[in-house]
Amino acid sequence: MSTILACPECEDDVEISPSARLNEIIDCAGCSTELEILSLCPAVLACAPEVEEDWGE
Amino acid sequence: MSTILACPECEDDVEISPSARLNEIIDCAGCSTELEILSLCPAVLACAPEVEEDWGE
Amino acid sequence: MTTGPLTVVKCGGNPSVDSAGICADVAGLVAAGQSVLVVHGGSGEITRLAGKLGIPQRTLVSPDNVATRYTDPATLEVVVLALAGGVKPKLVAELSRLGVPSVGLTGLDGGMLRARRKSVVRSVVDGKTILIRDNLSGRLDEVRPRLAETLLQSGFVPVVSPPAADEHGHPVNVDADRAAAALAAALGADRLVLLTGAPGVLTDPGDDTSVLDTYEVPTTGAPGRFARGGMALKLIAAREALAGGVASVRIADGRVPGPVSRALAGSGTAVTMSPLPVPTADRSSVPGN
Amino acid sequence: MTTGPLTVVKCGGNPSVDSAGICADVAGLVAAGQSVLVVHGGSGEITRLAGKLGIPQRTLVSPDNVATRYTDPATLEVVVLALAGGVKPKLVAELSRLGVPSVGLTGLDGGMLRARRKSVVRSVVDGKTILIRDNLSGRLDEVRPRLAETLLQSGFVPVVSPPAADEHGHPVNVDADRAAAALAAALGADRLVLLTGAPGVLTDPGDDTSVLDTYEVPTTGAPGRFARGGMALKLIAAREALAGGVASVRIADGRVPGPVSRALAGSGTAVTMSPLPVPTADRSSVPGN
Ligand SMILES: [Zn+2]
Ligand SMILES: [Zn+2]
Repeated sequence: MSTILACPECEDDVEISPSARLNEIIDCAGCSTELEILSLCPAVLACAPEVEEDWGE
Repeated sequence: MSTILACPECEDDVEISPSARLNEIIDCAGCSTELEILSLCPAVLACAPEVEEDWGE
Repeated sequence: MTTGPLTVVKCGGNPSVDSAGICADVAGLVAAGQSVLVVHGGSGEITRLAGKLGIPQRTLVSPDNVATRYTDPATLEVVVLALAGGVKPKLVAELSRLGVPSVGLTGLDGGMLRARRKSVVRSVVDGKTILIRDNLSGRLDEVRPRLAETLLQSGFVPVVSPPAADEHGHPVNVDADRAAAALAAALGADRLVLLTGAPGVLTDPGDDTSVLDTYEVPTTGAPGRFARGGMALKLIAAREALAGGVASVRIADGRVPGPVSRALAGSGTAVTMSPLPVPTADRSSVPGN
Repeated sequence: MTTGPLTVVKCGGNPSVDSAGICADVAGLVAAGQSVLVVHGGSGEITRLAGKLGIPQRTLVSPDNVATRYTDPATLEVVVLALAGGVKPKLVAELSRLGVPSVGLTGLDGGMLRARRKSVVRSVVDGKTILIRDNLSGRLDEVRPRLAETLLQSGFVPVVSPPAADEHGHPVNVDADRAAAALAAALGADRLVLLTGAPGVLTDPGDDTSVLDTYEVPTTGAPGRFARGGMALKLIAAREALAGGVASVRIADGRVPGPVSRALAGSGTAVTMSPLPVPTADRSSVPGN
């Protein structure tokens, strides 16, 4: 069964599927913010940290 | 049963015991030369190489 | 003591690369009065040692499909053991037997290679993007060339590998090709030779005869359409060296006899950079001195 | 760059020896304008790594009851891995974090330590004396100090360990205490501090309070009646340093806070040599330069 949480950015519903993994990145459909699953049980979402884009590392 | 070989230095009898080990050093009773057991079966004796005496190594 | 040109040679961790041939070529250059600095990796030895020690090796695949070694703390220990304790002493001993006074170094020595640890990286696992926080690898952001300069001036051949030191002085893995490029730039090297397990940049990765004589990398962004897998990293390293002022950068075959002399004689691919008047981000990230 | 006195510090492979404290003391000496060269062993790390790699460790016991590590080819590989890839990078990183520019080296680097491999050694096994021919250890017979001098003059702290190179350029294990003594003599060091897991030379090995303030070694032969086990090796090393012109040689506790500064302040045992007018064999075996 999926879990529904509120997006910490826009408070839209965000669905966390049963196959979700710890530290997985999912996009909020409402605001396009990248969210990280910080905990699975209970499910906790937070805005994902920015990751430096670096070609070739 | 022990094996008897001739000392390569003085030709005296040298006894090789059944518990002898490969590369073991034995002294010839006749000439005091240090002999090395180069092979056990067949038993082969040769004068042992000089080994540098070195305190502390 | 030497006044000739300085060549930086990167030899890979690919077991098929001929390290005896590389050492013999280095000896020839040194005998001719030239200066050489060798940079090495050691992926084969790292994998072998990790296997013997029972430490599982995992690969991180970035969302843009670049694969790198997952360097958790146990793996970093193996990386340092294999590079500093395995590959490097063998290269130094081989050079020494050829009469070349060489000195094995890691980026920790003399604070030579400084990196910023990437505290978070993204990896794609089973189609999901996951954040990884214990990856002990970083991006080189400073070269302190004084140690290498001191040794080169005294006639020694430095033999350098990762790790680098992070901002807290702790070891982190860095890409050895890019370390070679950064050292070449910081030391004002005349030539950089990146040896690899292919004849150069190929238009068809399955066809060794498709090697390009020259390859022009764009000044920024992805290194172009023939840059697949590890070759993308080498082309980025090549670009960083060119941006840092190294006049000649070649990617050449490390598996052939005399790999360095062949490369310097013109085999492999000469990498050039499309001209751009403004300084690039790469230039500012690797200071010249 | 430094003009102060040169101290050679040997820290053992004994895990109880406080390497953080040693590094802090080295940093203090360097900050005071002095020169330091560190020599290290790593028996604990060698044993740990050999165990993880499943390589059995054996001991050779000479007919006169001196125990040494049986260094067969697999063990030599572990020795180099552990020293060059394990212990040394940790010391270099720690010194670096303390602001000391240091450089990790083995005896292979710059051809610094040359040894004659003992092609045959005697070992007592089950009461029988056996000849062992695959033991890759040797006796130091030459120090080429140019690399260490170059680094010291440029303000770097060399961090040195075995192996040495044999007459064919192949790595061989050597005793690290004697390597420290030979380096101290060849570099014209002012002081040699041999740190160990005891407060100094003890008259009763079970009683740490039985430490001697001074100990006079005879110029030749066995080092005397309080020289048991590893202490005999240290006293021979101390004698070689004294014979090579090192003015002050101390054997001191490596397990205490500030072990180097304590030793230099007079703790532990000062080793002297009974005077003899003729040059000793030890002096000729370790050339000063
Ligand atoms: Zn949202
Ligand atoms: Zn006889």
